[in-house]
Amino acid sequence: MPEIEYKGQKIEVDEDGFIQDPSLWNEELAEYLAKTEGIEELTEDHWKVIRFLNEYYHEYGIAPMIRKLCKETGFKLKYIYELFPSGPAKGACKIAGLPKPTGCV
Amino acid sequence: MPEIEYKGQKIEVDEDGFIQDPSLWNEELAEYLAKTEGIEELTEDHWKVIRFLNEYYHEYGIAPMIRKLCKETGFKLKYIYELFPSGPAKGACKIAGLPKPTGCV
Amino acid sequence: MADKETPLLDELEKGPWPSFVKDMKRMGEKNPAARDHLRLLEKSYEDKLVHWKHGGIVGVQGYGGGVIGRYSDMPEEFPHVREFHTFRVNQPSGWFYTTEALRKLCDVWETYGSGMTNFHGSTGDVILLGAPTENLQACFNALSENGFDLGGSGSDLRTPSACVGPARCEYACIDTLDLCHDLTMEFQDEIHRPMWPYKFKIKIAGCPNDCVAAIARSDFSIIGTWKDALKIDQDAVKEYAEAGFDIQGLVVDKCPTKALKYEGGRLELVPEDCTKCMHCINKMPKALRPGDEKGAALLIGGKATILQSAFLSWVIVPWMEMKPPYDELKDLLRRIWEWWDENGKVRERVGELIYRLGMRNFLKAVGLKPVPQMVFRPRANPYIFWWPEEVGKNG
Amino acid sequence: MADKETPLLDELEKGPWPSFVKDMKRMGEKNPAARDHLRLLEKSYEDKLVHWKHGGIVGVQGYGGGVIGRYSDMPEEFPHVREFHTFRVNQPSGWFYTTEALRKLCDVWETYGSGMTNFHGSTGDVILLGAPTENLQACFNALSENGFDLGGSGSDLRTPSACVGPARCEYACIDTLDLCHDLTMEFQDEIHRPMWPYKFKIKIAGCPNDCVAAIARSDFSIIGTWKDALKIDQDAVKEYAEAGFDIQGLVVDKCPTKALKYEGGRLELVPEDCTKCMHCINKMPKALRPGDEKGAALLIGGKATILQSAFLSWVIVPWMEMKPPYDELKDLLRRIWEWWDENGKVRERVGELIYRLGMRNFLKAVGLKPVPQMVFRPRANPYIFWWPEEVGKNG
Amino acid sequence: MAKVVAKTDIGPPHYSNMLPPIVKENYGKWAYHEILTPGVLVHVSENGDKLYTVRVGSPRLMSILMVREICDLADKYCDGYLRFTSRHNIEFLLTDESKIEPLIADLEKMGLPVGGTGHSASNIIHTQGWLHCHTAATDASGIVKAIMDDLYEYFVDMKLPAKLKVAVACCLNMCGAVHCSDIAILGIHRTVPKIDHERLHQVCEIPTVVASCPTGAIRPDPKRKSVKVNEEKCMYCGNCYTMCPAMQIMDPENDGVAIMVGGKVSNARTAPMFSRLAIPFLPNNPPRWPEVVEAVRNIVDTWIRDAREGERVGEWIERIGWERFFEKTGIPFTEKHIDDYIFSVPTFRSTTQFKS
Amino acid sequence: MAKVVAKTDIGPPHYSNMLPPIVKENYGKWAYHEILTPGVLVHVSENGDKLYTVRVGSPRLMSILMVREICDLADKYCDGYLRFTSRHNIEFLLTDESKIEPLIADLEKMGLPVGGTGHSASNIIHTQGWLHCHTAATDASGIVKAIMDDLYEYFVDMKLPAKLKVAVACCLNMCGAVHCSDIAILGIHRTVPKIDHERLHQVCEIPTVVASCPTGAIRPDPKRKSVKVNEEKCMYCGNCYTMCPAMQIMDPENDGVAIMVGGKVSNARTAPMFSRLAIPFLPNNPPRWPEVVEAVRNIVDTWIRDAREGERVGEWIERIGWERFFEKTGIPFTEKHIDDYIFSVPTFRSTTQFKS
Ligand code: SRM
Ligand code: SRM
Ligand code: SRM
Ligand code: SRM
Ligand code: SF4
Ligand code: SF4
Ligand code: SF4
Ligand code: SF4
Ligand code: SF4
Ligand code: SF4
Ligand code: SF4
Ligand code: SF4
Repeated sequence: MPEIEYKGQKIEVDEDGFIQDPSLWNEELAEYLAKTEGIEELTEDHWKVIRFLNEYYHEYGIAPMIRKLCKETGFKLKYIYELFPSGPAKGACKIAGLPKPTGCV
Repeated sequence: MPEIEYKGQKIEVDEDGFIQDPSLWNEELAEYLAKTEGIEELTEDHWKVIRFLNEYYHEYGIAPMIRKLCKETGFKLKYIYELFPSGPAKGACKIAGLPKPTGCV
Repeated sequence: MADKETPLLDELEKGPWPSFVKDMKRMGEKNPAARDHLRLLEKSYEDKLVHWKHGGIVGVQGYGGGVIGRYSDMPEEFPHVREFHTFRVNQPSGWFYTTEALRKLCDVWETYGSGMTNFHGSTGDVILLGAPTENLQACFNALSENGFDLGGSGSDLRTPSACVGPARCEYACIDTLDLCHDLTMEFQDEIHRPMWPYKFKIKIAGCPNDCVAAIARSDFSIIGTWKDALKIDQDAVKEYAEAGFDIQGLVVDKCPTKALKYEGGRLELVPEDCTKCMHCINKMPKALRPGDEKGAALLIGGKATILQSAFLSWVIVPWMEMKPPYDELKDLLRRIWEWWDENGKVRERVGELIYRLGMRNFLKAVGLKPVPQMVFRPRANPYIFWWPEEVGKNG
Repeated sequence: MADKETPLLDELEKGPWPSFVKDMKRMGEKNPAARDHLRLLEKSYEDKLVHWKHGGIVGVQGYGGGVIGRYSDMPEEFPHVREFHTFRVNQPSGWFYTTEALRKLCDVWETYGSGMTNFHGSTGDVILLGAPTENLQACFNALSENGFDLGGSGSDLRTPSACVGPARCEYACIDTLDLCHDLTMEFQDEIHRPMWPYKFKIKIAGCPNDCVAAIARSDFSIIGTWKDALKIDQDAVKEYAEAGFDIQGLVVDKCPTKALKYEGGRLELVPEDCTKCMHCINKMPKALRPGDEKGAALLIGGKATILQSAFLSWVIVPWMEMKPPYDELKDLLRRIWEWWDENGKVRERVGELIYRLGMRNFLKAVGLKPVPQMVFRPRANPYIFWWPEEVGKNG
Repeated sequence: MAKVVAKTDIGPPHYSNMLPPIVKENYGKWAYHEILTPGVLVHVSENGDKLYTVRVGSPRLMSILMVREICDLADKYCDGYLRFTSRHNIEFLLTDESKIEPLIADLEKMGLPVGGTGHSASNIIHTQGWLHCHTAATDASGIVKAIMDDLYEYFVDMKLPAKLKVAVACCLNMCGAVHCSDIAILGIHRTVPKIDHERLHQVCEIPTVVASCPTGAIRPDPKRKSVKVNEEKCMYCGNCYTMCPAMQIMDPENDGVAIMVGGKVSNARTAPMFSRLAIPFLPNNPPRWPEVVEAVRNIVDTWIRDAREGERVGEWIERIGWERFFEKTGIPFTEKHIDDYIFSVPTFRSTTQFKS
Repeated sequence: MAKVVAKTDIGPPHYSNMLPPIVKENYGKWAYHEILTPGVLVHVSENGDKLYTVRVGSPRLMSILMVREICDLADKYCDGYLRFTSRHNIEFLLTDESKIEPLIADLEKMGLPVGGTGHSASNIIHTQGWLHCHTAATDASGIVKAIMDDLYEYFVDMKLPAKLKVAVACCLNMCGAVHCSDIAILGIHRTVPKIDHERLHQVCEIPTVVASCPTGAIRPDPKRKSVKVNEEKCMYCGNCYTMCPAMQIMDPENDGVAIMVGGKVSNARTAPMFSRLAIPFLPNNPPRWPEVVEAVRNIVDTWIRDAREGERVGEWIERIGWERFFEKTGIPFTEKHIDDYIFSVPTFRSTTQFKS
């Protein structure tokens, strides 16, 4: 299992860079993960997405559907791709510390 | 709505003699109701059936299925008809203070 | 009876079909219950609403079924139908009667009931319509004295019924009347003392024409059929042809499996293609007959629409010999009931239980061998279950 | 490549059908990933077990799909397939290519990937099999520079595909290639940025022969058909007859609706009985042709077995004209997606949603008029829903 | 309550005591039959004996007065034997061909029609309705009388393309053969049950009520010790009412009748088939339900015009296609015709084969 | 990660740039076609132009080396144009009839078969299998090779009763046309998933896993922060594994192959039909799956012997009846053939019409 070094702490991630233990997630780690997705700085709009994802996940145990994400953040999907070029699943969910999305590819 | 007079108290029953408020049921009332079904005296075996029905109803909110009744009391259905000539539904359930059985006739 | 009492129903005295209103009026003149019955019906016609209360549970000693309780919701206005329970009286096999027997029934019902009847209810019983609670036991006693017994109601075995069969039909492959009577007698307890999750109906048809609608209306359908080739009398075929009957168009072309050929005045069968649908026999009864190896197909699950849709019965035994004492059949029935009673939910018909738990569990429990005749076609999905003993240890 | 490396797979070099093993070996000599790929497959043949890890989520900037992530579970032993992701490259309509275009694809894949491909995947894309994560973006850039784009994957619109249609088929009732390209271009966003409950597939067949298996494999099937009578050239019919072709047996008798008659050397159609099945046209392409009033039937719901059984698509629009810019069609698609996206659960295909919520809700929401062509037959149950506005106040 | 308890479990009279001698003698030995005239059959046995049957239409709902009159006729012409059919007709069983005419003449006097054989409309299989049942959404006997008055000519003659089996059931319980009849008339509700919350917990088992709902529309409402209904999921089947009097489903304004067509039971030619929805709703219009009578007549007339010799209603429709059925009868097709229950998907047309 | 971001959403190349001139000129104007020899079609346009197509079997899984070789041939014979079919065959498009023979000779040298038209067995529609997928219960390419080696004669000739469409899918996801093919080979699991309880809550969404199970066999196990499986309800579909890597479904000892038959897609004659279970299980026996090859061959042989001209496998079976199919092929019928999923009831034989 690969690891990332972050603030001296070793954190297990999978090959795709998703952290393996969601409980280790925090906002600073998010900033670190963002860099792995090519995002230099997390703006307020980024945070809006990340927080919504993280909170939704902790409330319902699942990632929200994209329609929900767009509705709740008020962002068009295109804009979310601008914020997270690798998209909501690979990009935003990873940064928000959610388990890796599965299912239909 | 018909009524029966029992120990000076008026208790609502329907046309078939089922009491309308199950919470009014008690063992003495059961003895009274038994008479309306042509049972002069309630033996221990009668009580076994009546108590099982009443307890089952209070636990699950429904009358047990006949198979269950036979299994739990250890009585054959024929014997239950000997105890309650009008049968488990019309006879025993009424005496045990259950709501009138509905459904398929 | 006052003329203006039932103005709406009076309209139904008109027209060529026999009028139940006329008849009820006649009865009403002799019996106040019959009169109130008609008046109450008039009230329903006015209100477009039924005027019977929900439910009713009445009966006779020793039985859990056979009487349907019914109370009017307007007892003050219609006092004679305040209590108006019906008897389901078990008909003789095939609905044959002597007038003597029928007159006895009438006499009993004149004494204890409204005088109104149904010949017959759709399960097959004689329905005696409307008696007060206090008359029930006496009426039953009188029926019993006159040789009649009650049929089923509630969660029990319902009165079996059968087509006219060998009594008057050349197509009968089994003795429907004897089988019906035999099962009825064997299962008196099951008919009279409800003990199952729900009702269970048996209907017996002598051949695939199914003149009792067994396949549609019974949980367990016994339908006569045959195994070998149907029989053709070529001389009689010629007679049909000479009489101008269109054998090719009305018979051969309509055979569902194209098992027939009509050539050179001869009607030829490819026996292994025939699915015994009866069509050709029906059309040419003088020339064609079922084969010699007669028996019955057994089907399960037929019922009306509540809850999981209507089911037509489906084949579980493609062929069983049907000879007294019918032990193989009775054993099978008992195994089915045992499984259903053990596993069924309240008000779950046996067909619905099979749907829920799967045929594999049913067949295994009752010990039937799976055969392709059980299905129109095999499963289209790959969702196959395996018994633990069929597969090696996981990993 | 060492001879003993893949003894099991070597068996697949034998036999007349072209051997992928031979081909992979050749490629393996040039590309270590292709070699490890074959070795890993050999390992699976030994173990009877897949040696890819679950899942994988990789991609290129700006897209949510088009690349399938894949990692070997034995990265040490097979280092060159440690990361082995596939591209789904959107094929040109009808799978037509110039060799120039194909060679470009090969060149890109030589540079960035394993050199192994599928022409094509079963949705229709070119599949480029196996590239490491670090090459993905560069590979995509190169594809894009060479005029290729990615197809769909994930919960999005999957790459539409179409039969050869008017490009080489006399039966085509619609311009499958143009329609396929037009829809693909119109819905680039829907293809590249998953946003729905699950995948959605569109397939386009030029006529009811359905040479892309649209009805079985697409949520939305567009199948060309016609409205008026098919066309018969009686002279050509004669030619078939003269050539000894059995018109009665192979054509007329097999018409599912018996809409044809062959008498006196003429083939006659009862137009209102024809259900446009194509059979007669298929058998006599020189004599019969679809009618003039051409368009398409639209069907919804087709899919494989997960979860609620496989569905074949069913008719929702019996006939729509198919002319650019296809606005009516596009509007309908958008309304369907809107309803599905709003109501669907995670991983619920549109057909399953319609099953769950009922056609009435679907038709109302997307504004389609119910017509009998939508069903084989009407409901057999009486469980009819009524909209509140259709009934008076309760009581 | 009567004190003398009767003998129980004696079962029905043995059929053999009910059979006329000719039947006993030829039991299982019938060779063939013919229909002599509408309603009159002859069965010929292997040894040449002939049994004549006169089939007579009956309202099924009969007083003992009428039953006795029928017995009088059976005594006069049939040595005291008779039977009823599985469709509730009366059958007089004669051995003497010459008695057929006089019997028919007597029946005519009584107003009883002879017919129902071969390609005719037999008696309507029906149920209790307002006459005796508690869940009826319509009446049965009245509709039956109105329809049979209208179809009378087809009972007493054999001029239909095939047999015509009509059924009536007065509620969704379908106590009859409504689900498999050529034409079926079915009482339906169209509004959500009204819950009597006060009474419910006293007279009903809440788990049973919840379980009774086929669509899962009923949920417990513990606060009220009652249940609540999700109105969008309710399709008014009335099954909760069957289980619980406090779930009142009757609604005079909105109850009425649906018409289904194309069912059959016999295995001849096609496998048995369900009846399918033709008309989702017609109003309850007692005493003669003119809309229902007219609708049935329209279907019958269209069938007569269009069917081929020997085609039952369902076979005719399957041949021409349901799209043509709706066209030819002029009955509008609506979303209500499209199944949305458990087995819906296989009824959706998953082919481009259809008639435009 | 590469820094230059590509142009997105350009879509596929426009097809018109890929069409040979003769196709462009006769686009939508084709009049009829003929099959000249197996694998060789001619399409004639309204103005008399002729387009020859040579159809070539392909393993689908191809290296760029092979693709380039094919391009070489297309350059040599077809002015640099070619296409692939919906069943993954290669089609060379020629205008010059005289080039057909030399092309075929070159193809022969390369070991590529010409055929797949008309009444032949075309290429097998298949999927990834062990080659690239993570849920595979069997391989695809290997089985395909083994079967096509065996059915080779039917690809290069047109001696079958009708078209034969075979499909392979390596797991229940059925990425192919397994559910509607004349003969379909399907990878199946047969044991309950093994749960990695440690990992599950870290890498999977529990509600999603629970919801993924079609039979409701999965329940949350809050104590372990995991799930549990009701083994009796599990039918090994693997859908939970798709949603969650901690639900390991692969089982080398028990995974294998099922065979389904009788599906079709076209609307010709019959409506499209699903394939249906013929053989519930055959073992995974790489590299050549002899049991599977033999089973397919047996079905094909029986069909050839018994079918009438023009009858697809499913049409043949529907004519003779499934009872005869099992008899004639000698395949045992078991309880596993009887559906027990959502739409089971309509598949049960509700008629006495069957062959004994
Ligand atoms: C009397 C009779 C109708 C008639 O006029 O002929 C009848 C009358 C009733 N039926 Fe029935 N059923 C009658 C034959 C049928 C049949 C036909 C048959 O048996 O051939 C069916 C369809 C076949 C079947 O069993 O599915 C039938 C299917 C039902 C059902 C729905 C069962 C289902 O699973 O779909 C119910 C509802 C229930 O059981 O609660 C029902 C319930 C009832 C009840 C008891 C009403 C109720 O909700 O509790 C009716 C009592 C009416 C009354 O007050 O007299 N009745 N019922 C028939 C019995 C007469 C007899 O014994 O001969
Ligand atoms: C590559 C391809 C198979 C092939 O070798 O041709 C494929 C491969 C996969 N399919 Fe598929 N499907 C492919 C066409 C299909 C088709 C056929 C079609 O599109 O015409 C189907 C049946 C039609 C349908 O959509 O229902 C199909 C039905 C599925 C399903 C089941 C969906 C269902 O609702 O029943 C899954 C499961 C899922 O979505 O999680 C699935 C999932 C998958 C996954 C992503 C595996 C998974 O569990 O996540 C496979 C990735 C394999 C890999 O590692 O490369 N694939 N999949 C096909 C796509 C190539 C392309 O883009 O051209
Ligand atoms: C008397 C009766 C049996 C009984 O035990 O009571 C009976 C008697 C005969 N039936 Fe029947 N059937 C009787 C109800 C039925 C039913 C059940 C029903 O209607 O509810 C059916 C199934 C109905 C359905 O399919 O929906 C039925 C389907 C048949 C058929 C098949 C018709 C078809 O082609 O679909 C035949 C064969 C024929 O008539 O050609 C048949 C043939 C016969 C024959 C000719 C048998 C014979 O050789 O004696 C009898 C005289 C028929 C006639 O009326 O022309 N009988 N027959 C029933 C008379 C009912 C009535 O009063 O109308
Ligand atoms: C090239 C291709 C279309 C494409 O865009 O790639 C194609 C081309 C033709 N098809 Fe097809 N069909 C093609 C896949 C299909 C499919 C899809 C599939 O196989 O997955 C089907 C539906 C299969 C099914 O029903 O399961 C299909 C069902 C037909 C039929 C109907 C056959 C039937 O009777 O059931 C015809 C008519 C006929 O052949 O008589 C047909 C007829 C034709 C004709 C004759 C049309 C024409 O006039 O050009 C073409 C040559 C047929 C031949 O091979 O003899 N084509 N055809 C596909 C070749 C696939 C291959 O390489 O084998
Ligand atoms: S079911 Fe057969 S045996 Fe019975 S009466 Fe009808 S035709 Fe005769
Ligand atoms: S009984 Fe039916 S299937 Fe058999 S030959 Fe006669 S018509 Fe055909
Ligand atoms: S679907 Fe029709 S139009 Fe398209 S290639 Fe096939 S036969 Fe031609
Ligand atoms: S297209 Fe099909 S339905 Fe129409 S006439 Fe031809 S064969 Fe018959
Ligand atoms: S159909 Fe309904 S209303 Fe009529 S008798 Fe049966 S249960 Fe009662
Ligand atoms: S009427 Fe039927 S659907 Fe409506 S709540 Fe009652 S049981 Fe449920
Ligand atoms: S069928 Fe299954 S194993 Fe094969 S490619 Fe599709 S998802 Fe993967
Ligand atoms: S394999 Fe399928 S049936 Fe079994 S638990 Fe997983 S999802 Fe459920």
